[in-house]
Amino acid sequence: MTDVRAEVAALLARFDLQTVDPVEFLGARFDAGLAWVHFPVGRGGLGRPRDEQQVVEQLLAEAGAPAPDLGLNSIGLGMAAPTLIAFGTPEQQDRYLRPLFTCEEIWCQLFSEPGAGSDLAGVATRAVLDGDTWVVNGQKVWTSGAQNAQRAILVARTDPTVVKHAGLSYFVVDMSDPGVDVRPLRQITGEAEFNEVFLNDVRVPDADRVGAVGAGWRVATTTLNNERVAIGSGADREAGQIGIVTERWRRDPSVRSAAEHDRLMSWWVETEVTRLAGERLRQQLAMGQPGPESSAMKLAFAKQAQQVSGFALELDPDAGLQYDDWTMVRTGSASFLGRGPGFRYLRAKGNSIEGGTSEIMRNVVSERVLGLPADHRPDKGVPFNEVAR
Amino acid sequence: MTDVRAEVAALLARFDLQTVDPVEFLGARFDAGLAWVHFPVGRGGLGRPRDEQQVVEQLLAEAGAPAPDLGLNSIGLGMAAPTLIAFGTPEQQDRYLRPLFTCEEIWCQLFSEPGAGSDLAGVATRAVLDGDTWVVNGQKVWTSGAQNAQRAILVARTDPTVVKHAGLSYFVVDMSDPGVDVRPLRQITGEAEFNEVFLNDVRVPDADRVGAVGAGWRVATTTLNNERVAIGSGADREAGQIGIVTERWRRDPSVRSAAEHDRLMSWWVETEVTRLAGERLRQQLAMGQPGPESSAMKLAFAKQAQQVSGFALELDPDAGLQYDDWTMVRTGSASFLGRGPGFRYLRAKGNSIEGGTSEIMRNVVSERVLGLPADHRPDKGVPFNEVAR
Amino acid sequence: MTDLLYSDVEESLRSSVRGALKRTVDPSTVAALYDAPDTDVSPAWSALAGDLGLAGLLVPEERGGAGASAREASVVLEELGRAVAPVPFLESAVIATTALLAVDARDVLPQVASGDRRAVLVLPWSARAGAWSAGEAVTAPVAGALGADLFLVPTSVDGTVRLVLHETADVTPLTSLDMSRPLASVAPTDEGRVLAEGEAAVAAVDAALAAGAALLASEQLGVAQWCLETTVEYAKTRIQFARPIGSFQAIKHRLADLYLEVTQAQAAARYAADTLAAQDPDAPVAQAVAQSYCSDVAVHAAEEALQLHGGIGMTWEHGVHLYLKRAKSDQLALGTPAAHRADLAGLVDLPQH
Amino acid sequence: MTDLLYSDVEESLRSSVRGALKRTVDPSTVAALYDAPDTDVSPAWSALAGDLGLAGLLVPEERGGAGASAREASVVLEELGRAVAPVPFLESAVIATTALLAVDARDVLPQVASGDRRAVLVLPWSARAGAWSAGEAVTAPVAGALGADLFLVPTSVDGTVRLVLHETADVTPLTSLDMSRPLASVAPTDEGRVLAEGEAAVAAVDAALAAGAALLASEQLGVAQWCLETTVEYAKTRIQFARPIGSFQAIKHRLADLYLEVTQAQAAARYAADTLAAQDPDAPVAQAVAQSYCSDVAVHAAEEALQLHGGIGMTWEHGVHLYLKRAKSDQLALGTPAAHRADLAGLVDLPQH
Repeated sequence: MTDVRAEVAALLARFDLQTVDPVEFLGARFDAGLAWVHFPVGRGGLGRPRDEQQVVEQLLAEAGAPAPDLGLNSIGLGMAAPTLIAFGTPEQQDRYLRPLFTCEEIWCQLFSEPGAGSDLAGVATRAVLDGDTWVVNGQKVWTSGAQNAQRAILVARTDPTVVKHAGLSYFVVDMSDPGVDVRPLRQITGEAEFNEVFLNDVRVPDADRVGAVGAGWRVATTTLNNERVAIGSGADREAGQIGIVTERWRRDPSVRSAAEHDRLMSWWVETEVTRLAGERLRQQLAMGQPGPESSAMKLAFAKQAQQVSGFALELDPDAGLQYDDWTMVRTGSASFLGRGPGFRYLRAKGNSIEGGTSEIMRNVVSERVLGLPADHRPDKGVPFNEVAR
Repeated sequence: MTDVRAEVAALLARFDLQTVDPVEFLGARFDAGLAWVHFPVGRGGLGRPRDEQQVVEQLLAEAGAPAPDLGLNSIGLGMAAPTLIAFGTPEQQDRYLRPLFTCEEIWCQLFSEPGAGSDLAGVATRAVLDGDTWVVNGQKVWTSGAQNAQRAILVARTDPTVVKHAGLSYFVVDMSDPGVDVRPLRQITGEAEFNEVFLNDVRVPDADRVGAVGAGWRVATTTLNNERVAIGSGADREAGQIGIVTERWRRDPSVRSAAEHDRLMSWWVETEVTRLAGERLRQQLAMGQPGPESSAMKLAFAKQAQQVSGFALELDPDAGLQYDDWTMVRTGSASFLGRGPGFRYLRAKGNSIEGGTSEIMRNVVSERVLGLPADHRPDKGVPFNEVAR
Repeated sequence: MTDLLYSDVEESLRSSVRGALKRTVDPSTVAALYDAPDTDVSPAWSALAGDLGLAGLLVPEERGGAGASAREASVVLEELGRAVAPVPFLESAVIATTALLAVDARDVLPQVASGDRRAVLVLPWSARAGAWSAGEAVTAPVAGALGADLFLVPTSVDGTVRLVLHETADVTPLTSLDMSRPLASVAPTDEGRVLAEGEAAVAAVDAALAAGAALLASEQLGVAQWCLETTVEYAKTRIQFARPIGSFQAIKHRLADLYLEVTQAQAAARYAADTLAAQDPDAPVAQAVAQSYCSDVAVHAAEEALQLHGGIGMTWEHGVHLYLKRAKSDQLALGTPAAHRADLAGLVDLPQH
Repeated sequence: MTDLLYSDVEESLRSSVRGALKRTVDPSTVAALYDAPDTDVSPAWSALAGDLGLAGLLVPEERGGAGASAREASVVLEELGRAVAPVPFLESAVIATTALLAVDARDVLPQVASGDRRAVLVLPWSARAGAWSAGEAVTAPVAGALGADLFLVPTSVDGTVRLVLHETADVTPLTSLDMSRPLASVAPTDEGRVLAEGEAAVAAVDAALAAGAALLASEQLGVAQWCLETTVEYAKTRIQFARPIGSFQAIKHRLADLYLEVTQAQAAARYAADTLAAQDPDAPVAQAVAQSYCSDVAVHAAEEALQLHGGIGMTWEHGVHLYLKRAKSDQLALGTPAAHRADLAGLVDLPQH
């Protein structure tokens, strides 16, 4: 039985970490099966239990080894890779996983559309087969990092005559296709962290379809479950927005007031119990798969980030009335705790929308955790092209 | 043109208020058209504008004249009377209004059923015509004052083969009918303020039907609109639960704490803005009819009564841990502000249920004030006897 | 109880203001201020101050104004809130004008009333009656200072407060959370002229801030109403899961709750305006109630508007962010809700200890 | 981070407790206590204290107990909360026992552990660690005093606190909001015996109250879980408008929010129990967090249960009122949420001023 510690040691022994090229090192790490130890041998893994990955990460971090850029390639590493390993063909896995892991190829996600936000299965972007190539037309939105991406995962409608969940397929798209038009989407913070992506006769070989024709919803669900887990990662006490407020409260008596004190303590308690609940959920899931319970955690994180960042402005009104910078800049990843208090307040508003709105999370909890009956869905059993939109 | 002031003066001149029998005085007041001045002449009114009633009430109160017992006969005075004047036959009005006003006949309401709470139109109590008499069978609940009542207003199903709203009719029931069985319904406070009423072959002459056969829903709606307005009556600043708390806070420094102070002030503000909003609504409606806007006021009153009465227990925990008396007693009317803090806390829980739950109030506001679409109703267009229950 | 409704005259004024704003302000103009703070928005103020004479709304006729009351001013502010209009009505025509009226500044009042000159009370925008301090050489962040030409500066010399009128000042723009109400730092550069001293100066400043707080509530009401109405309309037309999202009960109930809050805010704002107009002894209570309540309602309405618009609400191109920024800034302006509740506790004899 | 899950041993204990309660307590027995406080509920305590040995759960084996920890006690309390069980486990087997352990009262510990005698700490039920005062001749309202035969009374003589053990006392029943935890006034009638004096006495009382607060959170969790689960089941079966009310989205979303709260309360209660068991230095923070949070969650859960049951929830015959009364009383017991937040502020260095 392989010992991952020995594998890590062997990998590290081959390089001078002071001088090594990160791409070369990451390629070697992939080849050694230490990218994702629970993936199959030859596909970046060793077929080991998932929790051994933590050991690998820790040892490599301690050694100061180069790591993949989680900010730049979060979609690739967090969402595309597990989806490809679950549903991709051997050829797709061979072609895509290694450059994805070395970050030679950055990935983005083409799921949401202006008309398909919460109702993600309502995507209208069409893919029509022309010989052995799909021709894709439509408009996607909320695509972070599209301006840096070489590849995208796409959900498109391949059959509008069946019910909405059944007519979708899942593809890998080459972002250099001339039919791909990426436009920055400015947010209320002033930044453009996301993009709109217009797809005009984009051509996708059938070999880049992931999963069967019509199985796109099931494939996308795997992708999204990985997203929601990523959101609920561990944290120390007073992490996040509350830490910024408590640091200020301790440092600066001028912001203290009796009227705000009990509110501060209430938010402290809320944040702490959410941290504990997240930790408890991680302990429960340590051996298992992500489940709908994590949707409840996402609810809590969003609520606290929003309320506490708003409270922070009230603590220091003269600062809160000002803003750091409205200049439009394009960013490749989200920043929640950087910049000024106004930015944090505004950016936190997205926490209850992106990755599934809080309303959708409550539906998930009530139906899949509590077992309450589904609400009325007029499109149930109705072909997509006969449904009101 | 009649001057109501002169009419009141003439009425008062006929009696020695020190010695007069209340029933005799109220009968004379009815006959003088001063019961409800906006009712027709001969039916307790003078056909005058509704707002002149306030003048009458004020003059009579100043003179110390006997008044009808609003606690004992609230259903009769507040709900049955306006319904009879709107939908009753001349014979019904002649027979019922005068003894109702003098409180020689107390009324109660037989609307709600165990299976028809929020879904009030779902009543299952059946009325079947036998010659010129209806035979009524079923079970009603939440009937306050049934033990004291001579008459009841009843909604029963006369046709189960049509959609639920269309199959109802509205009746006046003689509570002395041997088929009427009144049983006290104990509440969480320990008291039995309401009753269950079992109807076993109760016989109601067709002459006591109010409105057409099948028009019961429309008639009942009139009754209920009058109930909701009655709930939102005027109040002074610091009236209700907040007044009990502020009185204590001012009197007793031992209950004060910085942590509770901002909460106290928040409730003070909430109560005050609700008072102002209620006053504004009354100014708007002074000439008009009660509308769905009053449902929003009911929401606010219930929320405040519940939160403030709960807060009151936290202010004085050693008192809050105790209760005044659990002995089961039957009462004829509601008491919200009397008795101890525990009673007030428990009784206030009913504020968001009785007279339409807060959930139903929110439906009313969203659909009838804001014009949002109705939710899915599987029983729409379906005969009552084919609907799942 | 005072009149909490709107008179025909008030409704007619509303209609004029709404019309003028429709012609001179649109969301894209307001949004442009974030990238280019010097975007020309003067047509709006010209239309209101000049054509409609609103600069002198609160100024008596004998001082060159319209001689109207806080009730009319509150209706103007509701409309300005609804449009997130970038005009200094609250700063100049309400707050500074109230101070000038308190000291009966006969020479400048006609100029201010005509709209020829714009006045500003030079205090941080977070100040409130009874809680401000005089005497900084540079004051920030001040609202309404950009473009002003009469600077009312509370100063303190040897413990005596003076209200000094300056005609020139270094005004440095600041980047504001709400660029439709741009903030600045202000340092007077001329010697100035004392308008009042001691108690009279303090009273003038307190009256100005109290009027501002009382009427800011109406601006907040306007913001909240726009957010509620816009969101209700969106919920009726936005389809997800083959239904308008406004048919989902959870959304309906939240909008019903928000309607209730807006209804309460409206009554509170009206009461604050009416008691201010009538110099009712209950005015300070009414102001504290209105500010503590309407501030939070406007923020809640804007936050719900953003959330229920979903992703589109997070975008620069949709107008809801302009309202969120105004609502949040207004919550901090002229005293936070908690500060007003603390004031209220003193007024209604509910001490903390 | 400590273990926030339940061990197999803990789950097995839960199952035994649940079984014993199922056999000996039902809602009608609990309801009967409101009309007849002397209703015989002794079978429940006999089953738990005697058959399962829970009276001595926290007592080391060498003192005649089971030698278990606060983690196991918390599981018992979850089940007691779920059943609103009228048994003095928290009062005698946790609070009084913790005090007796702190002073190592070797003679009476075996009697208490065996269930032969029941002990009570004679302080008002609202007391909390660091916030109680010794020395009243009559103490009220005291929980767990009815039926007790060992009275641990903190007294104060010339400023020195003593913990005195009395064996007889006048115990006068009080009418309680929660009759499943009957309160009384207590006046000792014998001379008593000093168990500890000065700092040791204060420390014993504080430890007892701290353990009570830490583990009350688990009782509150049990109450909240019963309310959530019962309401979810009701919502699945109660039909109005031809649909189960649990299919209405507004109700679904409220239950989802309540689920989240219960999940958070569970983590907080587990953490409080685990840190108490481990004598972790973070235990005081964990207790303050758990008490301030779980108190309100239990009340909220009971209030939502009542509201979503509609009229039936307001009736005496449905059990939900028993949980509401327990939840509200528990919120006031051993320190209110606001009091615990104030304590917490001191512990985590967030001063009020």
